[in-house]
Amino acid sequence: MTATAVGFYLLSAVAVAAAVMLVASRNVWHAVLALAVVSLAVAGLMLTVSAEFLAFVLVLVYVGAVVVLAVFAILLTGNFGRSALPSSNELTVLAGLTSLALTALVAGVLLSRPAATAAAAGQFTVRQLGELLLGPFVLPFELVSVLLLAALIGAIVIARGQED
Amino acid sequence: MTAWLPLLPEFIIVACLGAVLLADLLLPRDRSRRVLAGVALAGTLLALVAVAALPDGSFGGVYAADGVARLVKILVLAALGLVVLSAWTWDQTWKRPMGEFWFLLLSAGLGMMVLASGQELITLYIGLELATVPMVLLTAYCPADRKSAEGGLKFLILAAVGSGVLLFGLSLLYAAAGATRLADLAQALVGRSLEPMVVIGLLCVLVGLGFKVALVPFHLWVPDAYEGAPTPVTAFLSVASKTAGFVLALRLLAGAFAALSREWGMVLAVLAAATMTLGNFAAIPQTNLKRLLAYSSVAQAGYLIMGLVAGDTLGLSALLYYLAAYLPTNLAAFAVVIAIEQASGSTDLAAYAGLAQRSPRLGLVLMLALLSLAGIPPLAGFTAKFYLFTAVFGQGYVWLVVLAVLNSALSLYYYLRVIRAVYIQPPERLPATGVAVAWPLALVLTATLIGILLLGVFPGLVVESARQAVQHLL
Amino acid sequence: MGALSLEHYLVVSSLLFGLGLFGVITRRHAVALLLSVELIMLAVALNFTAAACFLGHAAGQVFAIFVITVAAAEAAVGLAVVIAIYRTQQDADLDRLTVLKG
Amino acid sequence: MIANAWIIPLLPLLAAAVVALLGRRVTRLAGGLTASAVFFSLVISLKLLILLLANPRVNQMTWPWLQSAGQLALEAGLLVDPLSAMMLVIVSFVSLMIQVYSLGYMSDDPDRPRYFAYLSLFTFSMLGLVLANNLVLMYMFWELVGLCSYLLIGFWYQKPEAANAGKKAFIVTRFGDLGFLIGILLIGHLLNTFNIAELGQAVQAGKLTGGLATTVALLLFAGAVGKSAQFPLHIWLPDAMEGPTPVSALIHAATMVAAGVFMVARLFPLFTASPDALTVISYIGGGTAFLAATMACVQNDIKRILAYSTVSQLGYMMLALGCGGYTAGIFHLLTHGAFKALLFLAAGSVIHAVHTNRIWDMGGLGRTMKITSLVTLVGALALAGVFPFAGFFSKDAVLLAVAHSGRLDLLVIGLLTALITSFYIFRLFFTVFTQRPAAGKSGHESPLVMTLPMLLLALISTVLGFWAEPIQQFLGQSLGAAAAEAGHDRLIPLLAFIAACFGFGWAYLVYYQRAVSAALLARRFSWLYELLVNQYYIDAAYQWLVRRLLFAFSRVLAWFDRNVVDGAVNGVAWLCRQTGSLLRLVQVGRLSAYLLALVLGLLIMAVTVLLTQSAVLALP
Amino acid sequence: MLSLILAIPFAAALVIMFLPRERVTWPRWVALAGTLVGLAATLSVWFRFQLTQGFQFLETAPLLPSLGISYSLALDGMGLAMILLTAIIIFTGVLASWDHLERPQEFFAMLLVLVTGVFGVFMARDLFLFFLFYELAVLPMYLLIGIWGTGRKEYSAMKLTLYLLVGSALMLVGLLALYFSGEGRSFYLPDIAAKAFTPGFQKLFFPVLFLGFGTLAGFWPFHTWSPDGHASAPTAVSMLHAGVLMKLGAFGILRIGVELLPQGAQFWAPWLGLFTLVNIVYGSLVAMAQTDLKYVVAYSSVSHMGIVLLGICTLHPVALNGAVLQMFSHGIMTGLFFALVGMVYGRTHTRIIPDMGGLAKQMPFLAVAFTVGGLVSLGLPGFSGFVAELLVFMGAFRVHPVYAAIAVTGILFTAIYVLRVVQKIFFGPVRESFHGLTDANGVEKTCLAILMLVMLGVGVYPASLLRVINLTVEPLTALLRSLP
Repeated sequence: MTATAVGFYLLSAVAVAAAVMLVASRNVWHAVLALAVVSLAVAGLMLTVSAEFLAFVLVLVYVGAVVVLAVFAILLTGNFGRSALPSSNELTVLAGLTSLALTALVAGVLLSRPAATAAAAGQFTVRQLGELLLGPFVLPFELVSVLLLAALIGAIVIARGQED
Repeated sequence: MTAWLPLLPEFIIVACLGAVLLADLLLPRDRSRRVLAGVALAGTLLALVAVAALPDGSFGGVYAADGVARLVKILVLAALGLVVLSAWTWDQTWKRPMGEFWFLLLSAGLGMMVLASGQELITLYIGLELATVPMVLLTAYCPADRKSAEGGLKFLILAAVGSGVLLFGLSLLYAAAGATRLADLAQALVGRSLEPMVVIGLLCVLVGLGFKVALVPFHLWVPDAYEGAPTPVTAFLSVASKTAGFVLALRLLAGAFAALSREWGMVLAVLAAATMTLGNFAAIPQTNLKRLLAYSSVAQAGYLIMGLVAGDTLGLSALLYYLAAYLPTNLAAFAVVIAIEQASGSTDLAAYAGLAQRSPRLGLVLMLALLSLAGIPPLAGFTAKFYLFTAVFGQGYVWLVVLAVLNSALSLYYYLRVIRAVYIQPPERLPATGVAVAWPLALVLTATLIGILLLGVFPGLVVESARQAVQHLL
Repeated sequence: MGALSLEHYLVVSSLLFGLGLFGVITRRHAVALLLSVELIMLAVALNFTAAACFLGHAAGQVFAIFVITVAAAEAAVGLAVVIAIYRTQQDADLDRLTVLKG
Repeated sequence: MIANAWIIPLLPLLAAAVVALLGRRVTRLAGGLTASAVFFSLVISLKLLILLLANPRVNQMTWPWLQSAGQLALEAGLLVDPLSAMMLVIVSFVSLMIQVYSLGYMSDDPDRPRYFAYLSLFTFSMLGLVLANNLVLMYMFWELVGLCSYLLIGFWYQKPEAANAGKKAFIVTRFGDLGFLIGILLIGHLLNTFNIAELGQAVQAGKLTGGLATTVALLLFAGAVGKSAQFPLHIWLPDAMEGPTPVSALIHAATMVAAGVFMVARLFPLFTASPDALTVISYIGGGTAFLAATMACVQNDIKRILAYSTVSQLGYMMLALGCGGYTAGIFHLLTHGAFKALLFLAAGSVIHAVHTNRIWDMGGLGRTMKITSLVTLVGALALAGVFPFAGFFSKDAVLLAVAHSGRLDLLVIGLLTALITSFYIFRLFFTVFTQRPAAGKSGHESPLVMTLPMLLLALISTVLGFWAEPIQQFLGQSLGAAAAEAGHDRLIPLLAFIAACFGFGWAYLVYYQRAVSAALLARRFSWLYELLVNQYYIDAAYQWLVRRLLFAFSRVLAWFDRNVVDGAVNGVAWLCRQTGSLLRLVQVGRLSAYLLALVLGLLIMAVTVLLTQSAVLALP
Repeated sequence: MLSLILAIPFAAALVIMFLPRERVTWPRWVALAGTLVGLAATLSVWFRFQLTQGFQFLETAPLLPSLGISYSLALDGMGLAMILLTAIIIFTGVLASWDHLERPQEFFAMLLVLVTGVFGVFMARDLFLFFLFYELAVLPMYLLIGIWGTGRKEYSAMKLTLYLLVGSALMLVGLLALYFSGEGRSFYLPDIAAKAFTPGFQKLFFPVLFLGFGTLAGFWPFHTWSPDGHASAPTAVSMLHAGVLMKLGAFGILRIGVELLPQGAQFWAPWLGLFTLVNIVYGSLVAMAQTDLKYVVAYSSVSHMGIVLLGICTLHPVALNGAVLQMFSHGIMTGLFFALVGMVYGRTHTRIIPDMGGLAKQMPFLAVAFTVGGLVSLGLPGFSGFVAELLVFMGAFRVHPVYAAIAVTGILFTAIYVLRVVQKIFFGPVRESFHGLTDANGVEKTCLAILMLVMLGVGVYPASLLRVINLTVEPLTALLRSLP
């Protein structure tokens, strides 16, 4: 078992455990924390396939942006006292069974699949990715800026509420 | 430079976005801000002209301006223009800033145009998000209204989960096929329909598409979002979003996943049956016209998806024609809803009592729109349904056609309930002087009415180009 | 336990995906729910990244970048809507959000 | 001349149309107009008869009426032969008499145009019926005759009894017509022709025999049973008295009831093809004759007595026809037409004078109404069959035919009926004309316009019998050689005469001399009296059938339609609405439920598709 | 020319919609003018029609070539008879609605739209067009009944519309099956007729088409929309509906069902014929138990349409001729009836039979007309109904003597209820409450007189119509005879 493999299993375990915490914790702060952990673990997993740039972006966006936004949201909704909402509702059992079955199915399908690709074949540099982004994928790249702008403008206008 | 030419319509919209943003900053906060609407409308019309005028072309193999794209973009832009006109005077009703509204509307339109042309998964995905996120924001645009905020949140979360599932499916398919271009995907997937991972990926994609076009059981956001959203937004959602969703489904299923057509054909046939049936049944007890139309649009999605089930030239061109027919029809209905909402502040069926006697023209438009939805000749909906059912029948789905025609008859039940309120019941809440209709809305009513009649009587206007476009595609 | 294959990554992400789905169904706190959505997006991003590496096809990583970006945008929009709802209802319990039904 | 026969029915039709269209504008002229039309018809009919007397043969003329794919060509055609010529004369003559009489009788009625239009239409229908050369055309006129009787019986529509009686007449006869129509259809199916002459040839060629022939004959006869008021469809005729009296005369003498007898005579070759059918006809005829005569004995309404008498006499005719006495039957029809018209007109005259129908409210009218009483006596004698009046000869011919056929039982019934006939008619005569006048009912003689027709009819009733032989011979030529000639017999007329005398004597004792109390008799034979007064409970049985059975059944069906057939429809609608309300509950409004549905949907889809795939793979 | 017939009522409807609202009498004049011109156009077609088999006045233009849809109109004998019927009924229908109610603009406009659909069905030579006009003819009914009806109008209107559309749903399935069976994709009727449908196909789809069309023709047990619908509808609509619309169903069965699927028809006809007997006898018996005048007439329509359907089910040429003639005859007759019911109701304000009586005194003309209608209904010779029924019975007798014998009893029951109704309404003593009521006015008299004269004319000289109808029946018969 290579170091990569060890890292993979370790990080996977962390990611899954944190994810469980995310969906099961009673405290919303714990959930935020769990998301940060999952993000980091997944970033680590990305590193195991040498996708350093992706890992970087992931940490930057998830830990740097999403988590911060979530913290702000929790603070803004003034929910310190009631952050410990019941973590789940009465659909839990049904939801659990369904999700479990689905996950088992998907995982089972994946596991039963002949491992067609045995080794990581491609490592891409930031430059390569940048060329792609400005080459064939320039259009989505441009569009995503429109999307972000729209999301920003919209988020502000909605969050600001109805002033008059 | 010429390489970018096929993107001209999109650029026009982007330029228009900038113009709206700029004007919003510069203009004083008074009624002159209706200029913004004018800007949006002008941009839309310009883009429409560009779409219609440009020849076929493509951009880097990831973006195609082909016949299907042209047709769908015309529909989206037409819807956009008509919705801009319908929302023209809503600054008074809403008391909300309109600059951002036009911006979001236009960007959603842009996303839909991208969906129409995208030839590659990433582009399509961004287009999808661009078409969805602004719509979510527009749905929640009046958060002081509990319904708007709630509808927006439900829409948002379901949209996010839906696109998450879609993405997960795409990622599996990508893992299986190693391609993001639709053409490459199609090639890579040939003969792999029995691979379980591919199947799972496909089904995840179907869920995402099902969410977007509102197939049962992924339709549950539709009634809530439609009812919650400001009515012009609902109108846009019901027409343009649906059109974009269907063209996405067409591109993916008939294009990229053509090799898996047996799988998705089977699933979609069942979903179509469930969708039209549930949509129609659930519409029966509704008392709010917006909600009723929401369920009706669910049912319509059930009919529409049959075009994909048929999957051949006839079926896909029927799908496009149906979308074209659906556009003026549904917009006409919503235009009347808007007019009544502005006059009485309600979208309850009770507010429509005696409309035909107070405002005969509004009553007539609403009746024709609903009858067209029900598929009554000589209106657009009839010809479209006939064409669609013919196509589906031709592919051997006789049971589905039987179910669909029975559903059409059933749907008439609740449409007639509305018509009953409009024509038969005596006026109660409507002002005796009739319902005042501002000129932009009057324009919408006229245009959609003409569309309903024209497309019904001269189906050849759209059908031929749809056929050619689809033939080219397959 | 052989060498790592793509399937390993796919399985992990499918676990995350499943947990995310479980989370979106069961979480009543709006923010927590949005975090579960982010979990799903994480799973997807991992899938694309891993697949790109194993297939040697860079587009998958580009896809992952877009997914991460859009996920952030969605989070922003979602949180804005949550805040807006909180303004009117002083409550973040999603199960009490049932004005619209039937 | 013969080619112009179509003018005969057309004249009354035109008159009817003119009067109907002009309506109240010709109130005064209406009667004159229609009567003159009938007069011209009579003139032409007479010329026709004379022509045929000189040269008795069968003439036909046809016009195409409709053609249909499937080798069906119907034509409108006339058949002029001795039978129809004779009938034309009698119909138009009696009609004329009655129209003239009506000029006086109806002189006060503001609705005269309608009345005369109906009368004229009636005449037209009957003339058309007589002339029709094929079954379809015959059926058409047959129905028109029924219609006219409906209209005329219900002429005073504001009287509920009159309206009811008209309806009853139409429906009861239509019941028989049903059989007639089915018979016609069956003939068309079997022989592929409706032409009467061709039918005769086909039957003689043996194309229709055995059970089918009997079926056809009986179905056709059903029509005659209805129209000619034979048992068991005779119930409409007594009620038909609610119409104006001249109408009764017309119905009883020359049009409606004659139609049935005429039809049997016209289609006689068909009937002869089935001896069984003839037997049935003769027994129904005989039975009707007897039953109706007995019922006539206990009636109190002068017109009802005459009505039952008509039923009885029609039974005679049927009896004769059933026994093969073709000419005898028709001849009796002729004489009966004359004397029954006479009796009715006389009765009308009486009613006109005393404004009542009850014979017990009359009495002693012989003193004030000399002419009327005289003609009534003539009519009564004719009806009773007293020499030398016409009835004697025709009844004699009927009984001869019966005797000739060898059915002694029927002969006895015939003779018994003759006795009873004589009794009831003199019961009437004595009660009305000879007894003490009832208080305030002295009466007065009718005007000339009414008495003249009566006198003319009386004359004919008296003398017609002397031409019995030539007329019968002439009529027989319609059938060609097939006419069976009854031989002469001295015994039968004697027996009939004795029976008539007995009847007369009995009536004389009871109602003139009052030697025997009628009331006592009624009490002594109360069961019989009850039975007769209630018309053997036949009417009641029909009432029960229609009210209790038919209407109840129709109400049950209506309930079924409303609640079961339509209930199923409404049930489906209800189910749809309920389903809608139920499905509405799916939309609980909770986000978590929506998401669950999404995930569950995905799971189910995945499982189903994968299972299906593996199932398909597992297939060989 | 045929397009003109189609366009005239539609144009009139458009004109009416754009009339100034305050001019309440203008719509009826426009409607009258439109229907009169339409009648004139129809008559001109009638006189220019050549007495030859096959279709005439063909007009065709591509509508949707990719699907094989064309705008094709043509007429044969049966179609000609039917458009004549339609033109007469709508003209008299406008007359019968002369002193109309509120919202005349919408009323006449919708009435004329409906008639456009009816004309279209009778002239269509393309299945798509046929279906289009068929539905167009059904739908305005909803509002016409819902707005201007009486009694449980909304319920009836809804039931009628949905019922008929479910029927047309079945029909559509059948039409599509015809389109897709065999080679060639065309909705043009001659193209479809040229296809050789397999016996199995014919047996499968004939009942589908029959039931689809049969629903509109009042086929038992799918008839219950008609009594409620007819009873609730305003006069002119009842006239049109019972008079013409129900004929669309029978017309469709002949034109589409029997002509295109003769073997299927041959296979199913005896069984379907059994149901038509139920129609005839059951319809008349149920009519007997009704107390509402309109329900009586409506159930009588069910019964009479049973005769039409029986005629079709015999597949015998004579009966087919009779069936088409009966369509015409019943159309006129029931038009007359409903016009009369409307006029009587307009005066007495009741339709409950026991509440009426003695009206002949106040309204002699109406009484006469009603009696005439009743007589036609019970098959009195001299009127059109007799000839039609006689032909049906004659044909039926050659094929199913027992059916025919049972069917004939229906006319007896008809006689019973018709005469009962006539008596109860018009005869008997005059009632105090009806003093001062007037007889028909000039417009009403014109309307009734036209209808009565048509019935009389056809009854006295049926060849006038029959030779035209025969032109359709003869080739059909030849087709049926050529079957194995």
